[in-house]
Amino acid sequence: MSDETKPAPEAGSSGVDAERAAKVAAAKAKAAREAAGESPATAEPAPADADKSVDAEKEAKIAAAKAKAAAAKAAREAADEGGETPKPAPAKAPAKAAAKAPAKKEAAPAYAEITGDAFIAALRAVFRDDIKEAVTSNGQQIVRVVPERARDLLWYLRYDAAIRFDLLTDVTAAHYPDRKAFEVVYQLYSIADNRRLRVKAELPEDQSIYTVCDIWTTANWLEREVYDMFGITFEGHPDLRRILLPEGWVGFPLRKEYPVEYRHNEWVTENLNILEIPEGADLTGKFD
Amino acid sequence: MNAIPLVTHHTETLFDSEQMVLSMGPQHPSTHGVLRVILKLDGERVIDLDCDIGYLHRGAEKIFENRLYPMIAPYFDRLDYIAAVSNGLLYVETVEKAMGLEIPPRAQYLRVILTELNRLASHLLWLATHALDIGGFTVFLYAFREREEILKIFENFFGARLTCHAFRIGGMTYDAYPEFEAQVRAFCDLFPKRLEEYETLLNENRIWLGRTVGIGVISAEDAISLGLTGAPLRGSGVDYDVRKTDPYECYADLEFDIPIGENGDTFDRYLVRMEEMRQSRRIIMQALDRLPDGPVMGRVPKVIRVPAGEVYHSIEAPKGELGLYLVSDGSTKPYRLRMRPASFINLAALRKMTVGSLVSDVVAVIGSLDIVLGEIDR
Amino acid sequence: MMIASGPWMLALNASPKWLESLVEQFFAYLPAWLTSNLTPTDAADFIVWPLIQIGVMLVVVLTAVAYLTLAERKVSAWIQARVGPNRTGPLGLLQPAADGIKLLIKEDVIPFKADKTVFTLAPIISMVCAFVVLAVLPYGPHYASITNINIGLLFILSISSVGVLGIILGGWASNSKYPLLGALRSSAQMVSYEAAIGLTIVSALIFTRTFSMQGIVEAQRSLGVWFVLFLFPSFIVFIVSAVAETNRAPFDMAEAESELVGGFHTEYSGFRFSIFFIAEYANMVVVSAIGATLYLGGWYVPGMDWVAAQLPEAYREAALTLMGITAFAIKCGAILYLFIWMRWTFPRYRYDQLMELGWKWLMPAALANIVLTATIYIIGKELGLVRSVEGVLQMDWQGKVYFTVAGLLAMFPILALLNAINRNSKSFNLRAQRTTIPISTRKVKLSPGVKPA
Amino acid sequence: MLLVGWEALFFWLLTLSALFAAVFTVSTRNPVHCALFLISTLIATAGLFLLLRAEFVAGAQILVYVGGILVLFLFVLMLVNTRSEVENPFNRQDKAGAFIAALVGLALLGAVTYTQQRGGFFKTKPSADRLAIENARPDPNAPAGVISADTETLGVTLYTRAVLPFEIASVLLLMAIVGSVLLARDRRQEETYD
Repeated sequence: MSDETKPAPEAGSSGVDAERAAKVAAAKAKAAREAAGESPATAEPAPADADKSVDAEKEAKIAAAKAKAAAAKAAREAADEGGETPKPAPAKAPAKAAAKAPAKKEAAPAYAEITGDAFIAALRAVFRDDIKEAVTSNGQQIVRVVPERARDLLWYLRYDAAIRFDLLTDVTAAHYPDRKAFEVVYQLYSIADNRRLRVKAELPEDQSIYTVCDIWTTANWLEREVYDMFGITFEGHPDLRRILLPEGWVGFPLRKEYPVEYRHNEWVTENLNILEIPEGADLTGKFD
Repeated sequence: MNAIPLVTHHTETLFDSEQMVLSMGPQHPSTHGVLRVILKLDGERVIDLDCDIGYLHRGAEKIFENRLYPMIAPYFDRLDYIAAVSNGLLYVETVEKAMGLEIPPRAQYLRVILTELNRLASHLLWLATHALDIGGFTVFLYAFREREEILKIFENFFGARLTCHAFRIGGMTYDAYPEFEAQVRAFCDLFPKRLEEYETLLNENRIWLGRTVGIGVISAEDAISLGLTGAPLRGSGVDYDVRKTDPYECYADLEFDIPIGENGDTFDRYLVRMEEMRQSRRIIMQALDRLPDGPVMGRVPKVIRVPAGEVYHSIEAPKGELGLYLVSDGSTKPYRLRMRPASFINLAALRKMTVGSLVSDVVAVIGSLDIVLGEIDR
Repeated sequence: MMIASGPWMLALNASPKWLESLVEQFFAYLPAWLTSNLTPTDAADFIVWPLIQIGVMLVVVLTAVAYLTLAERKVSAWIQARVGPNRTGPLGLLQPAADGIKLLIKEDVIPFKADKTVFTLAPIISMVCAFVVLAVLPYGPHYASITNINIGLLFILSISSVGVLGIILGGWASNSKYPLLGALRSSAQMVSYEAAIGLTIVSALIFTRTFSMQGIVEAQRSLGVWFVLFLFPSFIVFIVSAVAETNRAPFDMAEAESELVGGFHTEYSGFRFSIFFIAEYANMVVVSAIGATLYLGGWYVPGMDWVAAQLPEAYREAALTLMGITAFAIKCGAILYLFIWMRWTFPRYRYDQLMELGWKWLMPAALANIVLTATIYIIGKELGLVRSVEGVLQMDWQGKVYFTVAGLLAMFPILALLNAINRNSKSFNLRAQRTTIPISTRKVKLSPGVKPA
Repeated sequence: MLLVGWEALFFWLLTLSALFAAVFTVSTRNPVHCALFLISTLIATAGLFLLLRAEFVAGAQILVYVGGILVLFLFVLMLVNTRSEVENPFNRQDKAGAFIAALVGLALLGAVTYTQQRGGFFKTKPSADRLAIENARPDPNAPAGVISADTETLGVTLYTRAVLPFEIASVLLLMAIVGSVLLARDRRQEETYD
C-alpha cells in the first residue's frame, strides 16, 4: 500500500518521514472527519500526489479503479438489505458511506481511530507520544509505535500490561519503498483474555530495530525470516542468519524493488550450475 | 547450507571421543520432506542441533504480490499440501473478511465438513508417519487405509486427492455431489472402530510408551514463549483453539471439546491428536445433520478488489494456528500477503525439546510436531 | 657384533640347521602325507560326502531363506490389510527370484573413501558365519544332519558372535556416519544380548547335559517331553534375546531406517547388500532352529517313535527321517512366524532402552533362572525324581510333573527379582513419571471469547 | 607332539596363519585392521585348541575373545579418533619400541633354539593315555546325549582343583567391572540417574 492510495489518516500517521504537506493533509482529514462523521475526505490525495514524481498516471488509474470497486461493492451491499453483521462493523461502515458519496476519487478511510477502549487508553497513558496512533482496520486493533520504543512496548504488553499478550503469533514486515520504510508488524494474542493486538513500528530503510527474542523465544526464527526476506537487522539477535534462502544469497526478495523474475547471479551459477539464461526464455513471472 | 551454531552444552564425552556432526536430511526417511537437521552428537546424545530449511522455498509470498486475488488461491493448496483444504479455507476467509462478504450457510457447513475431513486426513498421515518414525510400520498402513477413504471423498468432491481446491472467494464453486453425505456418514460410522484399532496397537504398548512418555517435554510457559500452537501447545495443557476462541464459519453453532494434555511430552501430543480426531468426527456428524439447503455461492463482485486496509485472520489448521495477514492497497492484487506458518514456528521448538536426548528421540519429536515442509519453506 | 657369546651365538649357530631340518621335514613329509591320508575312503568320508551334504543343504537353505523373505512379505501384508507381492508368478511365488536377479544386476557401488578390503570382507563374514552354523543343525535323525559335533551349541553361539563382526566392520568400512552409528549400536547390542542368550542356554544345559545339537534332541526324546515345559522362563528370555540377536524389529537398532536411514548397510548396494540381507534371514533360521532344538524338541515329536514302530522295518528309518524333518521345519516355521509377527506389531526400542532391557531384565532373569533351575534339579535329584544314567537323564511322570510345575513357579521369584531391580528405573517405570497414564486426555470446553469493542 | 595325517596339515595351516596374523597385528597401521588380524590369530588359536581335543576351550575362546572382547575393542576403536595415528609415521618413541621388541623377539628365538638343542620340549614323548585320547577318532555313531568328556573334565577341574584361581580371577574381573563403571560414570549421568 503506497502513500498515494492511502486515505488521509494513514498518510498523516506515517508522517515520520513525510513532509509538512502530508501533515497538513492529515490534520485536515482529521478535522473533516470529526466535523462530518463518516463523510469521506475529499482533498487529501492532492498533497500526497505532490510528493511523488514518477507513477502519477498509474496511481491515478489505481485510485480510479479502486473507487469504482468500492462503489460497486457498496451498491451491492446497499441492495443486500438484510445482511447480518457478525463481522465487525468498522470495515463496512466506511464502504457504505463511500457508496452514498457519489464517485469520489478516494474510498473511505480503512483505518479508524480507536476511541473508548480502556486498554488502549491506558497504553497511551504509559507510552504517550511514543504511540503514534491506535487505529482499527477491519475491526482489528493496531498500535503504531516509534521503532525505538517498540521493544519496550512489547515488553510492557507481555509482562506489565493489564491484558498480558503472552503469545507472539507472528512477526513480519512490509516494505513501503515510496516512504523508504519498512513496517515491522507484531501480531499479539492474549490467551487469557482472548484478544488480539497488532503492534507496528515504521522503520526507515537504513535503521535497525531491537530484537524481542528474549521476550518471546519464537521471535528468533520469525526475526530471522524477516531479516532473510527484507534485510531488516534486529539488534541483539543471537543468531541472525538467513533461514529460508541459502547463505550467500544476494538481495532480499520481499523488498518491493526485488524483481519477481529469475535472477541470474553468482550464487545461481555456483550452486545450481546454471551458467547462462537460455535465449528467449520468459522469466518475467509477472502477471498483468 | 548454513553453518551450525556452535553452542556447546558440555564438552566432556566418553573416552574423549569425537563429537560427531551428523547431517540428518534433507533426504532422510523421517525428516518429513526436505528438512535437514544438523545434529551435534556425543555418541548418540544430542549436544546441539540446528534446522536447515528452505529447500522447498518457492517465494510464495512474493508470488502472491504479483497475482490477482482469485489466482492466489491454488497456490495455497501447495503450501501445506497435507491439509490443502484448510489452507484454501484460510485464504478465502481472509479475503472475505477483508471484503466483508457473506457466505451462504450451506457453503459454510460444507466448508466445515471438508475442513474437518481434511483435519482427519492430516492427523491420520501424522499418526502414520509418527508411528513409522518410532518403528510401528503397521499403524502406518492402517492409517493410510482410512486416509484413503477420505481421499476418495475428496477425489469425488474436488477432483483432486492432495491439492484439493473448491473454495472460492464468497462460497464454493460447486455443491456437494449426490452421494457425498452418504459417503461421509459411512466413513464416520467406520472411523471410531479404526481409531480403537490404532490405540490397541499403541496406547498401552510398553515400547510405544517408553518411546513417547517423557520425551520432548515442553512446559506450558515454554510452549507459549515458543509460540507453539495446535496440538504441541495443547499437549502442554494450554487450552487454545482458534475454532473456539475466534470461531469462523459455523463453528460457533457446533458442539465439540478441545482436548488438552498435561505433561507436554510426545505421548500427550499423541493423545491430544487422537482425541482431536474423535472430536473432528463429532463435528462432521453434527454438520451433516444440520447441513442446510440453499446456494453455495454468495454475491461476489466480478473483479475482486479488497478495500484498502489490513486484516489478520487465522484458523485452526491441523498443524496449529494458521494465520494470514493481508495488507491491501485497494487494488486487485494484495500489497503484502503474509502467512503465519504453524509448522515453521512449531519446528523452531525442536531444539528446545531435543537437546540432551538421543537421536531416536529427535525422530520421535519431529514426528510429534507434525510439520510439513511445504508450509515451512513456502 | 659385540655380542659374541651366550644364547645369541647359540641361536645364530643353531638356527640354520634347525630351520633347515624343519623345512626338510615338511617337504619330505608332504608327499608321504598325501599318499597315506588321501585314501579313497578318507576322501569319500572327509571330502566328497560332506561336499554333497553341504551342497544339498545350501540349496535347500538358500531356497528356504529366499522364500522366508516372501513369507515375511506375505505375512506382513496380511497383518497390514494389504495384498503383498502377487504379480511375479502365481501368488508371487517367483518374487524371491525376481528380487535376487534385481539385486544381482544392480550396480555395485563402493563409496569413494571406504576401506575397500574391509568393505568387501564384511558381507562375506556375515554370510559365512550365518551359513557355517547350518552344518550342525539337527534337521532330523543324526544321518540327516551334516555333522554332529560335540560342542554344537557352543559352536553356533561362537560363530554367530563372530557374525556380528560383519555388521560392525561393514558399518565402519563405509566411512559414513549413519553406518558407523549403526555399527556402534550393533556391537553394544550384540555384546549385551550374547551374554543374555548364553546364560539362558546354560539353564537349559542342566537338562540337556550336552552341547551336541543331536544330543539335545535325543535327551528330549529319551524323556519324551519338550524342555519348554521345564524351562518356560528361559524360553521367554531366549525368544526375546534371539530377536535382538538377529537384529530384527523391535530390536533393529543397527538398521533403524527411520533413525539411521539403513544403519550399517546404508552404503551397500546390489549384491553386497543382498548378502547382508540373506545373512540376516539365515540367522533367523539358525536362531529359530536353536530355539526349536533346545526348547521344542528339535525334530522330535512325542509319539513319533510309536508311529515309526508301526511301519514295516524297511520304511521305519525313512519315515522317522521324513517326520523329523517335517516336524523340525514346522517348529522353526512357528518361531519364525513369531519373529515376523513381532516385527510388524511393535514399535522400535530406543538404543538405551534396549541396553536396559538386556542388562537389567534379561541378564538378571537368565542368571536367576540358572540358580533356580539348578536348585530345582538338585531337589528333584534328592527326592529321587530324576536319575542320571551314563550322562542321560531319566525320570518318571512324577518327575516330569515336578519339573514342569517348578519351572512355572520359578517365574514368580524371577519376576520379583526383576521388579526389585527395576523399581526405580526411569524408562521402564513409567508410572513413576506420570501419576496416571490417561486413556484419553482432558477435554476443555472453551467459550467463544469476547471481542474487544 | 606327534603330528600325523590331517592333524599335521591343519596344525601347519593354523600355526602359520596365526603367526602371520600376529605379525600383521602389530605391524599394521590402521587399528581396525590390527583388530581384524588379532581376530584371525584368535580364531587360528581356537583351531589349535580343537586339534588338542579341547573343543570347549576352542568354543569359549571364540565366544569370549572374538564375540566379546574384540567386539568391544572395535566399539572403542570406532568411538575414538584414531586417524591421527594412522596418518602420522613413526616417531622416535616408536623406533625405540621397535628396537626393544626386536631384541626381545631375538632373545626368545634364541631361548627356543637353545632348549631345542638341549633336547627341549619339542622332543618330549606324550604319555600313553594322552596318545590314546589324541589318536582316537570320534565315533560318528556314538550314542548322543552324553556329555562331552572335555567339557566335563574342564568343569570338574575348574570347580575342584582350580577353584581358588577361578575365584581369584572372578574377584579380579569384578573389581575391573566396578572400577570401569566408576571411571565411566560422569557427573551428568549421576545427575540423570540419582
